[in-house]
Amino acid sequence: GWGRTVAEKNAAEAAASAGTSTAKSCVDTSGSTIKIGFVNSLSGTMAISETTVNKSLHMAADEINAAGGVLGKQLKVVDQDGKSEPAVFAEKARSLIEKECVAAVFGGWTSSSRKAMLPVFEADNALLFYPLQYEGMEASPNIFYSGAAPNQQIVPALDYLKEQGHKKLFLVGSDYVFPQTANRVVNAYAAGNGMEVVGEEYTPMGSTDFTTIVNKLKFSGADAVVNTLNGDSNVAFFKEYKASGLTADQVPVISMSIAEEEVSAIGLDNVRGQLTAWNYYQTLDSAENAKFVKDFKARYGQDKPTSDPMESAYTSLYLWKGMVEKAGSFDVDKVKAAADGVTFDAPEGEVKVDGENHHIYKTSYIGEIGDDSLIHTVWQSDGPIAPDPYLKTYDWAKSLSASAE
Amino acid sequence: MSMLEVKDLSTGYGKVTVVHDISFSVEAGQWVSIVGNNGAGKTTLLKSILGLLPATGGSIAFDGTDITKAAPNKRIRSGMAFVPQGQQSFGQMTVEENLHVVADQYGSEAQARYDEAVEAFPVLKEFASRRAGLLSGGQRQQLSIARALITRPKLMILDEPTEGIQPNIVADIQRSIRSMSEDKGIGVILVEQKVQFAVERADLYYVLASGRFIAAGEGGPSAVAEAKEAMRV
Amino acid sequence: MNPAGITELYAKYKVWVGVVVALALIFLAPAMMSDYNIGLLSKYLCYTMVAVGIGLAWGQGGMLTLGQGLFFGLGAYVMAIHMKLSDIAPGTVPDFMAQYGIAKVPGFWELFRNPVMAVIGVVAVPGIVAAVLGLLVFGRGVRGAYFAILSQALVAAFAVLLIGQSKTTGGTNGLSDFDGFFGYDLTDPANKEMIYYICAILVLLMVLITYWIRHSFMGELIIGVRDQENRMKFLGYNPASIKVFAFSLAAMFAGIGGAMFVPVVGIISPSDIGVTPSIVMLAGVVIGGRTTLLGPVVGTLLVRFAETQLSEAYPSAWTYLEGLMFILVIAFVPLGLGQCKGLWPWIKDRIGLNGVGAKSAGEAKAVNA
Amino acid sequence: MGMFFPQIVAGLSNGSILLLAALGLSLTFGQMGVINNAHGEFMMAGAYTAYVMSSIIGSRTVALAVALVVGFVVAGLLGLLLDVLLLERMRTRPLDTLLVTFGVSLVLQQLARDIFGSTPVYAAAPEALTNPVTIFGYSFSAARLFIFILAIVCVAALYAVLKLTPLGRQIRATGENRDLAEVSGISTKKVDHVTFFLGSGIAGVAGVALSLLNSISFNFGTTFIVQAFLVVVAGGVGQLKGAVIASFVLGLCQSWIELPTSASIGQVAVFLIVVLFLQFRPQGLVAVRSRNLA
Amino acid sequence: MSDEAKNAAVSAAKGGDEPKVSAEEIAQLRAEMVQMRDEAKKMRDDAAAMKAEIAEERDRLKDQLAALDDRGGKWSDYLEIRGLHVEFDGFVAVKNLDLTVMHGDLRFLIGPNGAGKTTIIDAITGLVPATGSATFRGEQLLGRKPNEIVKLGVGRTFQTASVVEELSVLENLQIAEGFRRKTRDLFRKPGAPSQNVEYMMDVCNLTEDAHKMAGTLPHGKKQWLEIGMLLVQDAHLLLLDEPVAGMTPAEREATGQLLKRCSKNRTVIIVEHDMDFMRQFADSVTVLNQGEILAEGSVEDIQHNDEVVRIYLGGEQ
Ligand SMILES: Nc1ncnc2c1ncn2[C@@H]1O[C@H](COP(=O)(O)OP(=O)(O)OP(=O)(O)O)[C@@H](O)[C@H]1O
Ligand SMILES: Nc1ncnc2c1ncn2[C@@H]1O[C@H](COP(=O)(O)OP(=O)(O)OP(=O)(O)O)[C@@H](O)[C@H]1O
Ligand SMILES: [Mg+2]
Ligand SMILES: [Mg+2]
Repeated sequence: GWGRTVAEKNAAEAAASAGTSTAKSCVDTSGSTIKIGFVNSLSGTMAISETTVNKSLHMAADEINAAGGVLGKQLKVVDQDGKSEPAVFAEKARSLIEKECVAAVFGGWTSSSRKAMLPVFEADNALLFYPLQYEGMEASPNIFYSGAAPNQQIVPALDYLKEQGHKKLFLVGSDYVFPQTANRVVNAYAAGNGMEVVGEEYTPMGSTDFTTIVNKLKFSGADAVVNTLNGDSNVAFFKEYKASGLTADQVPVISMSIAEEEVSAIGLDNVRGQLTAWNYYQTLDSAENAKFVKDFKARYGQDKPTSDPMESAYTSLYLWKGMVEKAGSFDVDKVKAAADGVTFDAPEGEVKVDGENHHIYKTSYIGEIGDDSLIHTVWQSDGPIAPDPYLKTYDWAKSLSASAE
Repeated sequence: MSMLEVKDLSTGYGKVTVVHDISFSVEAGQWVSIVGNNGAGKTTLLKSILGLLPATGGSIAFDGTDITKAAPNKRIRSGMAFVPQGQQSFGQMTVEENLHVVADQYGSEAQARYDEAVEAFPVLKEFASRRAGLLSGGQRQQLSIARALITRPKLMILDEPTEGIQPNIVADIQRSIRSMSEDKGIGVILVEQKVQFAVERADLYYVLASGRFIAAGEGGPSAVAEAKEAMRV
Repeated sequence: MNPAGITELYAKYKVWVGVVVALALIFLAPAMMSDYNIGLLSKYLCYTMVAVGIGLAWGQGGMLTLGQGLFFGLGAYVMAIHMKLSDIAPGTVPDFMAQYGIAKVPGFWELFRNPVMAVIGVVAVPGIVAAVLGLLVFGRGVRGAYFAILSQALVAAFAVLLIGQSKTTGGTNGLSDFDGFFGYDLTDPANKEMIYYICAILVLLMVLITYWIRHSFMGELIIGVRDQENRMKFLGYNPASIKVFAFSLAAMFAGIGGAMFVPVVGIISPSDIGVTPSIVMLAGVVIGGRTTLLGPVVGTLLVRFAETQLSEAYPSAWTYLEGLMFILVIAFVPLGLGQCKGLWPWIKDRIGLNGVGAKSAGEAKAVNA
Repeated sequence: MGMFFPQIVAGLSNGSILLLAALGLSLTFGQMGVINNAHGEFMMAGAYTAYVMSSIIGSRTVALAVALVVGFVVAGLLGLLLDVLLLERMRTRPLDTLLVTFGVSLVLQQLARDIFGSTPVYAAAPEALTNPVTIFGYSFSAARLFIFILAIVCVAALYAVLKLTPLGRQIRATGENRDLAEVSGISTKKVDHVTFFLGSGIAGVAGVALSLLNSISFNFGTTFIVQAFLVVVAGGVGQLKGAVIASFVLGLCQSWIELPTSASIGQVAVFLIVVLFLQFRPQGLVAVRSRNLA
Repeated sequence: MSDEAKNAAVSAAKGGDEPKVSAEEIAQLRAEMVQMRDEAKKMRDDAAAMKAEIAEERDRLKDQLAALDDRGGKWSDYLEIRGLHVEFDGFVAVKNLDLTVMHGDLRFLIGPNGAGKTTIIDAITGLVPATGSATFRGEQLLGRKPNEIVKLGVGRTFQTASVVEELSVLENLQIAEGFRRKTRDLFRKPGAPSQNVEYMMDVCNLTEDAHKMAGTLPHGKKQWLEIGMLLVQDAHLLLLDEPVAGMTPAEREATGQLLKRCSKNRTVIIVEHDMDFMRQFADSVTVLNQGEILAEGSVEDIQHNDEVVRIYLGGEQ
């Protein structure tokens, strides 16, 4: 049969009072349990990273259940494998919402997986908690972003480089949206802050050949590198970097996607002394973090480090709990309405939800990779930074935010 | 006991049986010719004797041992040699390598055997370093026979060796087969369509039709007509 | 009527009987399924379209193409571009372009703004690309393993290119978040059903086209070229053009499959069309039997269904299973389900599963081709 | 331009990596017609061997040396197993081996994930290989130099085996005409096994060597396999000489095209160069003429 | 007519002198004569009618006969090779060869192994590059693609039979016939065999194998199928590389007859090593040695050419 057209839908939506959704939810709130869904890549290239997120989500769920659940209901987790493919993420998200009828979904890692799921959540008016730092320029009413917006990671990193007197930046990243958008921010920042971008190179994901790029880097005269490579590419890059005679003292590399787990994979020898920009490190000194690290290791093994994405995912589950309890209901619209101002004492410090753009206030930390393979804070922002996904509050970023609106 | 004893041999491709219950034997120094029309199953029979096609029934004994299940290369080692139909050679290897690949297997004798082979076929000396694939059909056939002779076989099996060969060489081939069996005591199984060539100087001949022997007899000039007659039926 | 009469009648109209049965299945299916499952089934059908083409190119024509993802992707991107453009107001650009600071929609996007152009593009772009590639490659006698490897390399290159040109292609993110399909709201279940019908009918049409080709003179030529490519030259044919024909048709089928994939799944990204997805597109053909007409269809539906079922329950087991499937089927039952002759020789003969390429003695050889 | 010399070196280095990855393939594809999609996973096996050796042997240099040998044997045995269990029965349909070995590669990847986990690991390289070496005032990666030399050594060794030894002749004879080889007294079964063992073993060596540049994970091999196939095709099947020239030419092309453009354009260009090249030499760089129709 | 008889006739005509001959008798005779004349006339008419019938019958059969025996071949359909030169990496396989084969000729090309016979055919049909010229019906063949050469009416077979093994005999023939089909017709069903194909199957003894897979045919039949394919594709220059290799004497005989018949309206070149076969069927013979023509002429000439005997025929003679 022929269904309604887009025009009809728009008309219908305009007619119905704004805010109330047309999609009907099938969430079952009658029993003593409530279903939530985790969608992470348990296979495929991203499985490496995403399984850790899945683990910390499970840890949070178990903790919450042990403490009495949410609104008195025990959480029942449904796991789905996103297989590192955006289309599969979309399919699995739909399956969680429509078939499993979960109250909220947690997960996703790559921007593409989020982009793929976004229309599903908007169409079904469901909730996604996305744990990763990302490129910004987005604020869906159905997604809560518990990772850093650019102004909570990239901008502090650049502030730090500027403070240290670096003027010539070389940008290297994987060929996908986060590095490219991040580097647009870097370019705009550099232009507005008297720095110069002397090279900008992208490699296909999974690329392992960095000779040419490192040659370019060496001949560019750069005094710092902003690295947005992801996954395996980092290993090849840092090995090449080191083998070509560059060192962290002369040309430091500040990385946006190297967390504690990656350090051992890249080989400590290759990254010792290099910088990273995140909102959480295992070495953070707080009671909440001590407990988080201890519990995680107890659960999954002493050799398993904790990292920013895991912590952010862990935090997101607690934030949802806070919102639901504030709303007194699992209803999506009520939860959204209650979101603003919900706080949680997370391992990374106190975080707070911004009801406007669904991002959270986070503290930024610049770290240095130490001999113990862990990352140690060398600089931190003055308290939590307000999320600004569109970089509207920065003068130098006017061109960026204008085009994204 | 004969050198080669084939008993009730059957074989075929897939479900199709092409050769039915064939029995015959070959003595040392004996020249046995098998003639038959196109598609009678001559090649198939030989392939089975050599193990390139598994026998579906019957048995083959060579030199007193049962070889019905042995791998082809084992049979070659034990003294059989084969000149396949269609002038086959290792086309991308030089003539020299083609011969050496066989000669190699005889360790210290390798060079001697190689020399002996090229001596017998001067063309091969001339083209020693040319790739075999570029030789003409006839040249390749000579190479093929030379390759078989290197093994100094007890039993030489030839599948239509004169196919596509110039007449004067054909006569040479007939002579050299005769001398193989007479002078060197090599048993010979020759498969042919050219009845004259095959039967004229053979010791025994068999006529194969539709996978069965339909006639047999002693070879010799007088047998040619007999054989021809048998094939007509 | 006596049984012989019935069989005779049946033999005469078997194609129509098949069509009627297929139509009945197509229209009955939705009644027994949830919206979610209809969506899944539609997705399987998209892959089935690719499989039908592979059956033609590989099963009939002996061209083992490991690069159908390329054509799948071309069709999908053309459709996605059109859908993206019809979602946004004229003069504006899609959100991801805005993020890269692009103010004007690039030229090759504009080409497909018009719905008619989009529909033509979905078929023509993969078809033309395949024809050009085919003329280059087949024209020079590249075949067999060489061709397989080249096609694999091409799809790898295509994926890299898509990612590299993220400003206009959406990069790894691909294109997603569509509102409508030619004006119809994608969130409405009735429209999802409509898209399912379109997919199903398309598959049916493709099967019929393939049937027709297999039974035409062209079908014989395709087999001739597979078996005796050079000999065909000395019979006065240009083998390259025959191959190009089969290959382009397969590419068009793949392109259409890709195009339908977009409204069904709601996203197209390079990870749907890379090297591995392209080989996996062969899985159903392998299982179902490459030389048969319906094998690729049945096989693909089976494999994809199994994938959904098993990968949810046992994610890592599925990878093993998929691997083993390739190993065991190809090594031991190279003709897949088409080899279940002992089981239903009778049915096969009657229904006409046996195509030109699958004629008795031909079967074993087809595998070697 | 100051980058001229470093780029030449980079190209040669890329070429040697391609060569190392393609060498074994060129042998198994060229001589046996087997299109081994699991070749990359044999490289992965080599790489994991390097990892295991580096974690159980104290001296990194010794660990690398041992890994080269053990990696060869491990990958070789995997290949042998594959050949004995599956490929042996598929001699008459080489094209199908492509799909079977794809299945094998899926299984091996998943196995690696289940055994070593999905987190990439890292084989500690000898100190000398992680530091730069200086040539003509430019510093280069010592590991790459090592790989370059290793590739040359492997080619030379393989060439010597194929051309000069009886085994090599047997391998080539079997590759060309199995039945004829068999009736020439060669045990083609054994020769095939040896050939596949050798080819796969070289993949193992390549894996060990390339672990010096990369981290090791289950998808270690997938990075190289497509390009390695291209090298074999461009070089001409079964032609060592062709593979050598093709890999260096492609390596140089890639690094030079990448210089003014980007890495992804460089990769795409390599693919297109091969397609265009086959227009001129459809049988690859070093084509073998034969008079047969086929 | 003798004198006596003449006299008798005269006296009979006069009537008077010999009373024995009555008037009735004369009348009777006259009537007989009339009758005889009528009969003769009737016979003449019958004969004419039969003639017409025969002509009609011939017209009716003409279509079929035409298929084989009269395809409008002309004297001008001859092959002319001038200065043909083929070199492989410096090895000269064919040396500046001149060769003319006329319409209606059945030419045998013989010569030692490696003389370059197959190479000549390869060169003419576009399989190996060559210099010089080779024209058939005035069209240059060198430098064209094989499939274009076929369209000029040139067909060849190979030393090893190469038919499409997975198609039936009939389908193989239809493919051979069909290369002139319009694109549109390619998508029709192959349909029933055309008269042409049926006739050729009959000629080549393949009728009962029509639906067998070509791959399952015995060697000899495959060769026949190859020849049949040339005939249905309406080739006027037939280049046959050892067509009877591997055939029995009976099959050779049949093949020879067939080729002899074909050659009446075609130009046929056969490469063969079977001398009996050559003696039996050759119209003319060219002997090739090391890429050059050693001798050319009738079978007789060749057999008595010492050089040819020495190099090629050898002890056979
Ligand atoms: N690979 C095969 N598969 C199926 N049938 C085959 C095969 N090879 C041969 N045949 C069939 O087996 C029969 C015998 O073939 P074979 O080659 O043994 O004949 P032959 O006597 O050697 O004939 P020729 O003189 O032509 O070489 C033939 O009918 C042929 O069609
Ligand atoms: N492609 C090639 N490369 C090099 N040499 C070749 C090539 N083709 C043929 N030759 C050589 O050219 C010569 C002529 O070969 P050709 O096949 O024409 O001989 P022929 O007369 O057909 O012999 P036969 O009667 O044995 O078939 C031979 O010496 C052969 O080795
Ligand atoms: Mg035979
Ligand atoms: Mg010849």
